[in-house]
Amino acid sequence: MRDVKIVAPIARHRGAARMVQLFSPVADTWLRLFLIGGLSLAGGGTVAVVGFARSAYMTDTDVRPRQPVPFSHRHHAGELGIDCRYCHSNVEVGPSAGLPPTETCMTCHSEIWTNAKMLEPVRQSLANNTPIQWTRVAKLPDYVFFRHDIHIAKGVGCETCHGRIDQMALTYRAKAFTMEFCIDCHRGPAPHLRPPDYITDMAWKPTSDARKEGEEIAAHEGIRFGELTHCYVCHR
Amino acid sequence: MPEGLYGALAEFKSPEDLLAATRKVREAGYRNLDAFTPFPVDGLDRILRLPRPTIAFVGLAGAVAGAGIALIMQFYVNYDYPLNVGGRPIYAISAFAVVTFELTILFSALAMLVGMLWQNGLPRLNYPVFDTDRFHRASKDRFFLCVSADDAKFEAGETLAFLVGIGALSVELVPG
Amino acid sequence: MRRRIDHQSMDRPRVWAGVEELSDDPGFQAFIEAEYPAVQEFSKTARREFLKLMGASFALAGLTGCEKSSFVAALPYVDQPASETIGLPRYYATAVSLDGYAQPVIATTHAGRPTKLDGNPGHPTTLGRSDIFIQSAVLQLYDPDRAAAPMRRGEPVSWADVESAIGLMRENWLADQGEGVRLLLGPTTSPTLLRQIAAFLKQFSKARVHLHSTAGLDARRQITAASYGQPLDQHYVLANCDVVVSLDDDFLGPGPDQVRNALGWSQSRRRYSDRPGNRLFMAESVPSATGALAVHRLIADARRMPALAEALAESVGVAGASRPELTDAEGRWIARAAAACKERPGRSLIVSGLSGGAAAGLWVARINQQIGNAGQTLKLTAPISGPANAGTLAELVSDIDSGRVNSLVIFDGNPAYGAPGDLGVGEAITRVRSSIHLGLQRDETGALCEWQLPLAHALESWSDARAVDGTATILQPVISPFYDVRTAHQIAAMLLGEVDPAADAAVRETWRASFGDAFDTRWKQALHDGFVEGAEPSITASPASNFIAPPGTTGDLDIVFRPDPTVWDGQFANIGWLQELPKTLTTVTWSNVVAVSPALAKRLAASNGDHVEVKIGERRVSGPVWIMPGQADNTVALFLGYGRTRAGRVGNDLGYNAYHVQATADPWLARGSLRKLDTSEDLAVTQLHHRLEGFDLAREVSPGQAERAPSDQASLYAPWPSSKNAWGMVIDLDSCIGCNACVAACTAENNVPVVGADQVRVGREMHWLRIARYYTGDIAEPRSFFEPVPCMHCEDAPCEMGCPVHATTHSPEGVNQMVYNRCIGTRTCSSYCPYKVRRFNFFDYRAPGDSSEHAAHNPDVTVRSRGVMEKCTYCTQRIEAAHVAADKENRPLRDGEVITACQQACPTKAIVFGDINDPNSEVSRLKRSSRHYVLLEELGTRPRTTYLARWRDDDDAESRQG
Amino acid sequence: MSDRSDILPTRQSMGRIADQLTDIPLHFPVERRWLIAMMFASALLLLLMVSVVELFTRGVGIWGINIPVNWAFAIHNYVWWLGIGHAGTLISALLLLTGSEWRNSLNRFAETMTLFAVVCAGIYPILHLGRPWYVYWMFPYPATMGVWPQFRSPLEWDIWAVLTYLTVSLAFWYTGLIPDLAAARDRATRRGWQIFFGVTALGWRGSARHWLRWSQAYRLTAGLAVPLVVSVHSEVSLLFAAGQIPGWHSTIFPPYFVLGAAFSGFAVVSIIAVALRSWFGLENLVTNDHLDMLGKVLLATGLMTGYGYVFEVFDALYSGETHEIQTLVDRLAGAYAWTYWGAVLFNFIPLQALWWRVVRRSGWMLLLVSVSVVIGMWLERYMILVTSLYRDFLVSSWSHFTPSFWDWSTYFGTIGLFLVPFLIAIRLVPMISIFESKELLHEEKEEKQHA
Repeated sequence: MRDVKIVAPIARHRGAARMVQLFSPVADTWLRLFLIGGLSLAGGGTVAVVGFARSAYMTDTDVRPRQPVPFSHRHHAGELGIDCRYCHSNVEVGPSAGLPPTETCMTCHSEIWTNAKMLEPVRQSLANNTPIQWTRVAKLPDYVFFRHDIHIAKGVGCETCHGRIDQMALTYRAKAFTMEFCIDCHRGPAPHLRPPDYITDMAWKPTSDARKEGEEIAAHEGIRFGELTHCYVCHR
Repeated sequence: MPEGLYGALAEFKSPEDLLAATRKVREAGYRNLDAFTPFPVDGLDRILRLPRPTIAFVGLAGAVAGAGIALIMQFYVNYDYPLNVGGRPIYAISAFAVVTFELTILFSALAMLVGMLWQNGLPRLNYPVFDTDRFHRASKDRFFLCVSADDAKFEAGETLAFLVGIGALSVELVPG
Repeated sequence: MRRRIDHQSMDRPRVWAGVEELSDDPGFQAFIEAEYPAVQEFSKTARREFLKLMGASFALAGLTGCEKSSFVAALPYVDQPASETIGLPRYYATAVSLDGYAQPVIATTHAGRPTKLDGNPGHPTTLGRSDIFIQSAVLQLYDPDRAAAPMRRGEPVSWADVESAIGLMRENWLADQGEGVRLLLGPTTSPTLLRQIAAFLKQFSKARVHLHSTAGLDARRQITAASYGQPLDQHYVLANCDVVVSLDDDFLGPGPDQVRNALGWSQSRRRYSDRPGNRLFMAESVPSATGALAVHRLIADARRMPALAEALAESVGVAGASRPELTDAEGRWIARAAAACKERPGRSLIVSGLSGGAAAGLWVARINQQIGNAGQTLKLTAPISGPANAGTLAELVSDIDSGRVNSLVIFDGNPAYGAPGDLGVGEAITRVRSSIHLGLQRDETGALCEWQLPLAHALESWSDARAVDGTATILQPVISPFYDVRTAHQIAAMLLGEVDPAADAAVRETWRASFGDAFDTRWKQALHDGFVEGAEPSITASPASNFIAPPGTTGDLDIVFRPDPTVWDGQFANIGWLQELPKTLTTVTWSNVVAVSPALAKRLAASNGDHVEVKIGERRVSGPVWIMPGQADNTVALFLGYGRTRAGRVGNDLGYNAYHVQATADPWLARGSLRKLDTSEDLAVTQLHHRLEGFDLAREVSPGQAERAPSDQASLYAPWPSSKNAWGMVIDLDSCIGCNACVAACTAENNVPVVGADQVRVGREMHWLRIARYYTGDIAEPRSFFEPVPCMHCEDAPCEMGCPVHATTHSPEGVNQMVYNRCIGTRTCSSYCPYKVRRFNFFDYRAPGDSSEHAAHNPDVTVRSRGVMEKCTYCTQRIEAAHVAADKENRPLRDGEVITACQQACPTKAIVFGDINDPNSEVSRLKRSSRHYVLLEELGTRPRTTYLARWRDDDDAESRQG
Repeated sequence: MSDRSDILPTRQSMGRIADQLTDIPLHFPVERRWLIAMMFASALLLLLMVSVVELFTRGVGIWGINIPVNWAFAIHNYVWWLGIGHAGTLISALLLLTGSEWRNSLNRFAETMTLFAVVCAGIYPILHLGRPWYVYWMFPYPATMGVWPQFRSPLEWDIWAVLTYLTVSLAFWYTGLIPDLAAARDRATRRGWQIFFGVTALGWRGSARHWLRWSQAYRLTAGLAVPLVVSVHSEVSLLFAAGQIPGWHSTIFPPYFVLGAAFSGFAVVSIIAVALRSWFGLENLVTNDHLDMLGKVLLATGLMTGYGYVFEVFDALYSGETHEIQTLVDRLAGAYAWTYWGAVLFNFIPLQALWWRVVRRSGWMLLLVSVSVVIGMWLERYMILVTSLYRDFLVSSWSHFTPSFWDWSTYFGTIGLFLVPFLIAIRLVPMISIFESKELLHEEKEEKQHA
């Protein structure tokens, strides 16, 4: 009475009946791979972007820009032991450390290496009264108002931000000047402080307990703890 | 278990037929059963003795995770860089309530969706039952009962005959 | 990383920092011009805008390479000046000038370029205070439309050409002792220039000098000449006054005397802590800032002033005065004023303005004599500005007309624009055979002259000038001229026959004579101090005894002329800061108006912005009408200074030229008629609504009023710990004269951009500090209030709570901080701000990249880009600089060590800023005052900026009831 | 319930419903009309793109905003779109939980509408920014700045709320869609459709086990979605209520906003219901009874919104606060009184026609009332924003607001942004839930049999 269809699995009528097995088993493997791949890519991408922002490429650390004169801090500050402040004479009195005027170079180089080819731009500068076009290495964005003088006065050494300048043949940015870098010290300056006599000392190491020693210096210098992390300290 | 066979598929006209048939199949001693219907059929789970789903717990876990992550996130960012915002407290719990609530729901809902798919073994594009001629109506207006080839009592010819006997519109074997 | 090193070679491609930069690239511009030839036809700004857009679309299309680098060039000095500290400002004392008077300043320079001018604190007349013209002079220095090189008939020439041409002229002049040679000068106080002119007249005995003043200086001198029988300068000693009666004299309004008068006024006003120190009676036809402060303000048409003066004279018993017919209101006012004056003999002062003319001036002189004010509150000196015995402009024109002039030298004046229209000066100038014009700009007059010689700006010049009290200042250049310009003294020296005179030679010569042997030390001292001790000695003079009849009254309306409150006589038309300053009382910017009374507006059926035609005699001019609450019914005020055609890109073709209808015979008060035209315009106004609507935003207290219980400003939140200093500000509404000096100072200090009339029109002006101007009462007889509104720096700031990215937060010192570089521009803060003090960069409002005006920027303040919010920071750059200075010395900050720009400029010291944690600070003292109140205190925002209510006279309360 | 069994005509078979609904995407029936609509929508979308390029190139100054009215069209249309986007989830979730079967014919396109309305709303907070390229600063990520988002800000809440709402709505929509995608997959004959529906259906096979878990997940998500809907628009209202501006600073705002949102959303659902059923001949599924129910809901939410209006006035008067009263007066009689009275007129006057059954059951009449409500709610949001801001506390900051060309073009452009994906969606997915209709049909038939 009833019309029952019995369909044998082997004898299927491919043309007549509607098959809904649209995908091969491999398709599932691909789909899963795709899902896993997509998720890993998204996750990995996020991590990569966060990491990239801190990379040497983005922070411009470890790049030695070409300079008109291949000035070597290693030679002048390291081997000859000239104090930082001899050339960067503004560092204790003004916001900017100051690049040495050509005159400063010539105080020595009118006596020694007077004919060195390397120093031709310096002599040209003096002769033509045109500045030497250095490429700035330590640069902060326009909206950051950094002052060298107060940092020097409160016991932050040159080396803290600029690294071992005395070992750099060509100058490069040793520390990533990110806001994190600045704010880290502004939150807890103590471990980064040194006695005034060692401000320009590149090789200075805290004697025993950096934090304790720093706290003593901070107390002596009257550092305004807790007031150095609000925005207008650096941004105006 | 026979090689290359997934089970036997029987087609029924209505949910009621399916329910009645399922009952009979179980009475006949078949245990490894599944039904395929165009919409959820009330009572089928009881007859098939399906375990209670645990999606609710997945959702709860998601909710707890969402609330936790939201609170930890909001507390942490204010702990990490405490700034005076309009004289408001650093840990302004009432202000944190909104994001906490939103994330609770977000995590819970997503957990349930993912949990449901995961427990259902989806996505799974290729599946044996698709390899049958009549199954396309399972999403339209027919109600299918499948006896798995894994079932201890399964024997292709016998089972098919049994299914025909309890009123299936059609029966066929599903290749594995 | 290695590939980066190659990029540093000198010939590497330029690095783009932003899309905008692309538009500045010459290569890109050339490409665009080839592709779109029409671009070359665009105006400069339109072209820039187009290039910017093209740049952006190419950047979006990915056509341009994108490369990042933070490595920029660094240029050290070749030979660093010994005293230069890189990055720190240096200060120089010098002066700028207004109408020939010195306005002593301290110029702040950064890396050799002046960025800010402030009053010279040591100077006896200003005590370090300033006005809008001082504040804005620095922008005039950098005006890109200044004349850059000498020209002859529009063709550039060299100074050598000029000198040889002058040499030829001199030969001709020597032949006939300068017959036909005329010098035309604006008023000048410069001893050197006066000496040089005297020398010139000595050399060419038949040459003549003519004086041309635009802002009424000559008219004032005519009035004193008529009243005292000799031309004199009047000096008000307001500090000694208990009662002041003014007949249409806006002595606290803009002008060379504003700072001195404002200082004196506020000094006497603040004499007591429990009541106002003086009372002002003002009768005026056109509302003025001074009138807004009056206890008793009488509204009277300009033509009534002589009668009122005589009535007052009669009331105080001046012989010969008879009582003219007065209205009831006039009678009451006279009675009160007379009683008050008689009560305070020698401690009162009666003054009158230009619209009363000599008739009122004479009565006023007699009243002051009668009640003993002369010599006490009114000092007289010989005229401080010269040249003496000069002819008038009218005489010059008639001489030209009769062919008696063949050579004309115009010293820094613009008579072709700024002279009564009926004189026809411009046309006359073209008929002179050789004419020389000296000026900062190639203005309307310069364009008509054969020779146009560019002058150095005061800040680039060696010169000298005397302040309103006669104290001289030696002007020193604070920057070397960046155009090919000369000072007036150098050109005068050329006229005297010198070749290539040095910039400072003439000035040194003048002062060598007066300093004598101690020249070097005294010269140095004078430059350091910014002035040379010694005011003009006062003299006594008796009022004339004759009778001056008031001018007749024909015509239906009194038309008075006033210099514009911000661009003055038109000389500042090209200064964007001044154009955008809201004019006191109207808050109109970028235009002048025809001010009419509400009643007259009703008669004309005109509303604000409708054009009206003013007809005086046969001359007509049309401009937008402004309904001025409290203006006399039949008086119309026209404002000079607009309608310029050769002011420059900023100042051209704005407003109407009121000089056109000014009459030579009576330039300050005329009779005329008004006719409404069918056209109208949308005025760029910063405040649309002026009626106070019953709110207590600007408060008044009576001396007897019970002291208000100081509010504890309760908060639901636990207080945040304060650091050692907690900054706060108090603004004394009783002292505010609405002069805008604070706004101008803030603009200059904080790099506040100029947005232009169109942006002001849609409500996007950027001033961090606005002077709200309100009136209460009837629109015909309102009481006016000024209320400066900077950021309140609320402790429980609603704005900070709204920011999703921590771009605005609170400092431990209580400053509401706005960090531009963190701002993403949600504008939530502004929406939540109950005081609406935040300003948003809806567009990129920065000056074009090539604009010289960038040089005026304060390098210690970020120049804000498009899409960020900004607002008053309490001059945080000054706070932080002070902190650094104190911290380096390891000492706490002293009270008064941090001064905000607005506070520094305020001529009445109405703004006081300081540490509210220090109970002895000035600001703490004022916060304990019984007049202290908090704006919108009920909102619980706990502002750090608070106010002192204005005094309401008891007398005043009576009159209200009566 | 007598009309419950009437809600779907029972003289139709399940198979026919499945074919009818899957045929819409698979064999699109009204090609020409669709093309015309698509061209219109694309033109609007193009307008949006032009407006956005102009906006990003020049800045938000191209709009009419100023100080004090620095929030206007962007926030206004954001709230309007988001409000519209509330109906879908409400219908689906709330009515699912309350077992109102008439939802089954409406929920799919209502949810679809929700998604695209939320997308339209969602772009506004970005367009609105002065510096939209920094929008990512609103998310907590470990920045080299060391600075984090500010979680006390209603705007920050807003980002989370809208993203949550969008995600949960999408999840809910998709969960409900899976069985129907499977149905479409099984009907599809072209390979392209097969792959599209095959992948998107994730291999759904209607297993009883799957249905069991699915049902629980679906109902629980619905349970979450209801408070979510309420929270999201409450939170949007806090954007205003958290400020102290008179006319904003009010506790009535959250319920007022939620009800208004539902009101406008139901209006749009009604518009789409009427339009779709006439386009695709779905009278058998979207019956006059459905329209009747929609009409009733519209009337009810409308009256509740009206209560909000009354209470707002009462609140201002009762507060006795001068600024609040000033703002009230400005609303009723100020420069923008037309927005207030326009909102009252468009929202509540035509609405009263819905008291009549014949109006509710007439497609065209319901459509007209709904269009009026959508306009009315648009005016209401304009009113709430502009009349509060243009005159706030200090008289000296009072100003005006006039929308610019770009304000309008951006707004009309977002209608394109809504229509284009919606028109594509009706070609891609079944616009009425197939399995739920079948389920309902089956239950109705059962009931009839038993009765």
